[in-house]
Amino acid sequence: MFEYIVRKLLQTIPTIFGVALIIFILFNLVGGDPTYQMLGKHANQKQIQELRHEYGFDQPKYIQFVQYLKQIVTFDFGRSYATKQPIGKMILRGIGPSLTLAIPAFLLTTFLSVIIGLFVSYFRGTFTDKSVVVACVFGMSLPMLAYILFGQYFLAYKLGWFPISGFEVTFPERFEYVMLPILIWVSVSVGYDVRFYRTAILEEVGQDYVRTARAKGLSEPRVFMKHVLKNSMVPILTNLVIEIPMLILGSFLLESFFGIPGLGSITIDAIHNSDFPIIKAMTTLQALLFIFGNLATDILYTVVDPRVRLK
Amino acid sequence: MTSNTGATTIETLSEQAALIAPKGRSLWKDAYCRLKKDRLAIICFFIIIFYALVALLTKIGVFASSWEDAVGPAYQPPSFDSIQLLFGTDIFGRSVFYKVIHGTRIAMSVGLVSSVISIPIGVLLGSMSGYFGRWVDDIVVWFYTTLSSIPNIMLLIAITFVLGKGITSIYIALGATAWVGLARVIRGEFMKHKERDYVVAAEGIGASNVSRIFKHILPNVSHFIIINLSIQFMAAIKAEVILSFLGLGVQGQPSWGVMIDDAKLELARGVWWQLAGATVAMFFVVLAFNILGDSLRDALDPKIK
Amino acid sequence: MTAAGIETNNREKILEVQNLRTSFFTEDGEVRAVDDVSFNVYKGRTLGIVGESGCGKSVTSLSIMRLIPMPPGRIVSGEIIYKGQDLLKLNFAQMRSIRGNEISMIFQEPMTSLNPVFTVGNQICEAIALHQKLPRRQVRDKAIEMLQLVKIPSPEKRVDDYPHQLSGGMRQRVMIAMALSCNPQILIADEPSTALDVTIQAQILDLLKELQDKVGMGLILITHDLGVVAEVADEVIVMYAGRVVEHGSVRQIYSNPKMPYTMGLLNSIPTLSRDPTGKIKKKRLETIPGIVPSLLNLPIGCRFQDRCTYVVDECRRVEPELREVPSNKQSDKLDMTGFSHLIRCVRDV
Amino acid sequence: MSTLRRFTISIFIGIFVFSLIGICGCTFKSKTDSSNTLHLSTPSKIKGLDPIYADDLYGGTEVSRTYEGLLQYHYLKRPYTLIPNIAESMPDISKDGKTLIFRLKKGVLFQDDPCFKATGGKGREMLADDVVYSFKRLADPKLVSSGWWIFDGKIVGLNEWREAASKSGAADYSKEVEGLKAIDRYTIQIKLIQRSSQFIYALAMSFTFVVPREAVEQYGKEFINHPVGTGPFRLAEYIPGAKLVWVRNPTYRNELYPSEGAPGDKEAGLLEDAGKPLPLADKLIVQVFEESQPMWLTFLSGKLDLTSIPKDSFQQAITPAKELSHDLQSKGIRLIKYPELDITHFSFNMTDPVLSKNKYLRQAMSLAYDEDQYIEIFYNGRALAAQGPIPPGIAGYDQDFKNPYRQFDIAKAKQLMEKAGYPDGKGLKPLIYATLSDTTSRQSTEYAVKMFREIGVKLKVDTYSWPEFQAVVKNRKAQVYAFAWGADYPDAENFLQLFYSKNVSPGPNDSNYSNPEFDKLYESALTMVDSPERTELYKKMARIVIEDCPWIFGAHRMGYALIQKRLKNYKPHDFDHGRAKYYKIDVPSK
Repeated sequence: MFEYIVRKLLQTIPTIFGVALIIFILFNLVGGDPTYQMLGKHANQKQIQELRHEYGFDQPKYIQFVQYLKQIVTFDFGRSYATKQPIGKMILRGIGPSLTLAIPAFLLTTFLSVIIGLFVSYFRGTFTDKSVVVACVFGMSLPMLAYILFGQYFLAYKLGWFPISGFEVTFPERFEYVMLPILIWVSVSVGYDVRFYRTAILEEVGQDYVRTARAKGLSEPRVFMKHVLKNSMVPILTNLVIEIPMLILGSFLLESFFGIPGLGSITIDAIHNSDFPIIKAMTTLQALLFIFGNLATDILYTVVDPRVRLK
Repeated sequence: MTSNTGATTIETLSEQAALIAPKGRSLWKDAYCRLKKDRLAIICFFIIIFYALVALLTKIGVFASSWEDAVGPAYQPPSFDSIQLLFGTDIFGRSVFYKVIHGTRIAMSVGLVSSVISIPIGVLLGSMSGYFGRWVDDIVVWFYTTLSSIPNIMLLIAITFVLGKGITSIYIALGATAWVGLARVIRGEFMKHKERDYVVAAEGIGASNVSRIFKHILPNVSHFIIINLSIQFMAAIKAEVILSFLGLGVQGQPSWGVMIDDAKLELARGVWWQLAGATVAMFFVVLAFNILGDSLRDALDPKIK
Repeated sequence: MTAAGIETNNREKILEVQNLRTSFFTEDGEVRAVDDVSFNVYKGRTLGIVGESGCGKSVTSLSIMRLIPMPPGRIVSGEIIYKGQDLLKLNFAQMRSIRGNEISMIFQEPMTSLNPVFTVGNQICEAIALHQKLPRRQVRDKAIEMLQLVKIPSPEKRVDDYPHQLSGGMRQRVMIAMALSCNPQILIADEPSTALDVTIQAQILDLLKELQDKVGMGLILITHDLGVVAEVADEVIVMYAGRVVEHGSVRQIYSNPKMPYTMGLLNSIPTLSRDPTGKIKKKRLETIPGIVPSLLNLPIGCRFQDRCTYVVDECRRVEPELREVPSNKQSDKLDMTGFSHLIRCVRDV
Repeated sequence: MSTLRRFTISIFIGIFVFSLIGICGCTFKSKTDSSNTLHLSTPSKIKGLDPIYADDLYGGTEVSRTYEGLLQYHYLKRPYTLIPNIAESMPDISKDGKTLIFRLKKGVLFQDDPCFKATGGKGREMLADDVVYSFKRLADPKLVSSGWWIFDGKIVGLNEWREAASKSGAADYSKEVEGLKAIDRYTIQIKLIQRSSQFIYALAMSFTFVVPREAVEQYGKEFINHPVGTGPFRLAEYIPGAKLVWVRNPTYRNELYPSEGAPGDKEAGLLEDAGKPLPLADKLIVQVFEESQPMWLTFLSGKLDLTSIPKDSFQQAITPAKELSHDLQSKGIRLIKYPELDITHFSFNMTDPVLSKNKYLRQAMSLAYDEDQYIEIFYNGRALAAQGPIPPGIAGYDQDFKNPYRQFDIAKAKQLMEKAGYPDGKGLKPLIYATLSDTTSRQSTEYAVKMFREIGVKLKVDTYSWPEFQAVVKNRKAQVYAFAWGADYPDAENFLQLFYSKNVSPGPNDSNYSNPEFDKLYESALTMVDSPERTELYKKMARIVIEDCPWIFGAHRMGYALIQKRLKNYKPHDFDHGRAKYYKIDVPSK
């Protein structure tokens, strides 16, 4: 197991290098020049020289790339152009609120979609199956922005069930503020997951071992919960990995509309202000998360399915 | 037990077999028959055709070409007294109904062109890496793993930074990032099919690599392309909304994303029709693609008979 | 038409299937997979059900276990009497207490019939724990004991193996162990050896026979292989297109088959017989012309008419009833098994 | 289906959890806060709380809650007049106007903070050295402050100090600067290179607020998030990007509410708390709203005491309420409108070959742009069409002057197009028009495109994010672009400097206008004190610019604020960001 992990980690290096290269090319060579924004209304030529020197914009590109690689390794992305705050600290501050929103939403979505997936696969072909699938498709077809606008206006303002916006750091109140965003996130993503898991489970239901389990006298729920579920864990895990990057970035709409100072809203500001260090940091963070997420899933596969050997 | 002479039995056998067994149907004809029975899929198919028609006609300029002219006072609520005012008016008094129709054209063109870009790339790279394997496979896999580990939104933003704002850069941005899913599927299928007997047999009779890929294997995996097309189309339409929210969307002409982005300022003051118009229009076509994609997958997937 | 089923033999009748009808309701219409099948199962005796694939033998077994997927399938009518109860009237909970406990079943494909992600022991213990209230420790011992019973080497180690670590034969033995773990009254074996190669096939069949003598359960053996039936079964039913076409003891069916379809089947078995000079006689294989009629549009009259060489006009008019073969020969009388010999053919015998 | 019982139960668990979230959401009762707490909002993320980086309106507002400068604006008097803040009195200015001497108030303490190790965490007294240190810090090249322009080339020896610092790589704060000296513990002497009547305004801007050296050195990089000032409030809680909570600074000096104001203030009840010690409110909760819908809904639900539409986004956001709707008035919500010292405008890039030489084209476009309709759509009629570069409310504004090129007249515009050589726009390549990508800018662009199309002028629209937009304008890559300018101090010079040829891009003169005659008048006005002659000069300069049309003058926006019933003493003010100390919560009427 251990050498497998080491080998896999070594394999991630070319991917990380590839990601860094693409991000660098896209953002550095091409992005806008932040000097004017940083100097405000009254810039003059001399100040611009000083600034370019200070931030190293005047260095040749490949040195900047090496610096960027160093940043990835040391995880110190320097300072944001707009707020002059050290980015590492900003990320640490942003992770808390982001995960307060993302983790419960992610767990609830997965829990619900697996349960509904099982329920629908049990009733496959019947009216409930068709109606649940169509309902899921309904849920998927609306853009997230529409959900947010309507949700905030009706649920938060008109009915007053939830706070309209804002965030609280202390523990109990914190969840009040993320309640509505979680509700919106879940109702948007449950649809997609249910359909995905339904196909995965239906794939398993037709297998012979299910018939054997029934022949043993097991009740339907037990057959589904124990036998079918464990077998469909592999496709379920694959889907979860794809959603990991969404954990942080996927909620940038929710964060900016509900005033949650998470990584998503930091990224949005960075995009609006062409604040490249933050965009680079966030994209790199996302990419690393995705790569290690993949690694974790490969290992989890062996736990879930003994046939999978760590070759 | 009388047994007639060997020779005759064979002929009668094949004749009878021909009579009784259902005519051999290709995957596509079989899928077509199955789809014909699925009423829901038919409805969705016609919805998509209707949207495509509207998009085409607006392109030619048959309707909604005058979306820019003011038809009434600003923010007039929907009323039935004229077709233009069906969905009310926006901040400049322009007809929201015309803007929705114009948005259809944008959405369908975004979906179509980005698919036209991404599908050939996906098929080409997928088939090459699946078929040839070894270093070709490693490069392609490295490329698309790298590309897919960068969050999609950031990639779209970066590319639109590079190409400047506007619809062409959306086409290219979506096209350049959407081929990954198809490439992965096609690669998997090619790896499976290249060892299949019919391919080895084709090699036996001297078929070259290229013909094996395109003449033999590709037709057997082409149903994945259709399934992916429906997903890709839908994803493109939704991506356009996010891009417009970030200000990187279509410039100078109305699209659903732009209308929804406008709505974020208007809903608070009770102007709901622009948001409702765009969302409803988008909802039906995305719904249609979803359902059609599903029934296509069920109809075309040989396993689920 | 009820089977005669005279209790002439000295065995106790444990299962009685009467006029079982199971059909599948597809868009194209009702497919009567099992059409008015009746038979009995006796303690310690083996009933062989033979027929080409698609003749309804597996559907019959699944109907007994009530494992027919609903929709589209449904048991239309008939009775399955077991210990005085009609299994078709039981509710789900009662039926579940019978499955695996009183009547259990093994399947054809050992490679896929075991759940790949659970250890073999876990799957056996599950059956035991479900039906018998035993403390955990004992459940595991019982499982190991069962593995020993089915002659799996070093069962203590094997119990923690995963299915993919065992060979086809081994897995079929595990299936048998699992099925017999709660010493059921009846074991239904649906083509248990078909997927295995010949040598393993023989071992599995001997094992079944041996266990039957030891445990005394009734065995229903479903196969398309006449050789297997001849070896293992006491009583045989030949099925064709959902109907029982011949029913009798092994000796009656093999030594003097009356139904043209059965005769056709018997003739198509490749036999390695040597001519007097010791050279292997090469005989041209005989085949039954044509194929099984589609259950959707069955011909009027006898279902075998298109392929039967003795076909007469009457065969095309009305489907013959299952009738008893008037046996005048002394040898039949002495048939120890006491089974009557029934056929569904108008041919005068 | 009894065997399904357990199975459906698990489904109900799922649905139950889902609705649990909904229900326990309603337990969230909108807690109305009855304590003496002010709920305010800010439309954009606060970049940090360090005075030298507070270059935007919102950063300045938050910084001025805890930091203070030598001078401040009188809260009520109009036109705006400077009064001492931590200075004891207005400065003594030498005859030649080049030397200013400030005496500090005694006993002004920094708020208590662990960084004051010498006094065991107790806030020490603020001295002249602190003022010198803070001004030098603004000049430190390493810190790259965007406020350096207010001292650049103005104080004797400071530029040289800055040069030395950037060459040696580190700023030496102990080195003496000729024009910036602490004569004794409470006196500061500033020597200017040349007389400037505008310099004094700089001492009321947030860039020059006084910071303690100990805090800067102890907190280093984190100083931006850990303010230590002498002001009325101290930072209690700071969730960057979401919320700031300020509480009363116990060691704040005894500052009183002004007892006299502008005419009409007494009747408006603005002098009720005259003489009361400041700050009147105990606590300030400032919530960040990036999108206007959540801000507006929070205000309507009563959990926000004051909302004003973001001024800094130069395209004023569309006002949520067309008119103050009836139910708002019934809740006692008041709408206050006030002219802002700013001007929106289109700029022509005067270095562009097509536009620079063709005055008629510029004048034609100016005539073709209907400002009144724009004001109606975008500001609900709440703005004043600008006739020239100088907004109303400061000396130099010409009350009854009508700019001949800003009276919407298509026919005249078409004639001018012919005179410009492009009848109906034929032969004129589409003009490159740069704009921002936010929603309001997109809508304003659509309006502009429609307007200029009438006279055949087509626009090629390129949208950019804010920094990119600035880069494009400063590098003179676009031909036409929309901009706005908010006054830094109440003096027409702040607007006229936008046409001074020495300020061309990348300086504030973004239209790169240069006219020697204008420059001569500008330089002579610079050294004059506020007097009728100078105002005459300002008007003359305005006339030159109006004739040359480097800009299409837009509008002087009317800021507007909606105030809940419980908030008292609110008076709009263009510069004094620290005005929260004057607000009062009328608790009983909650």
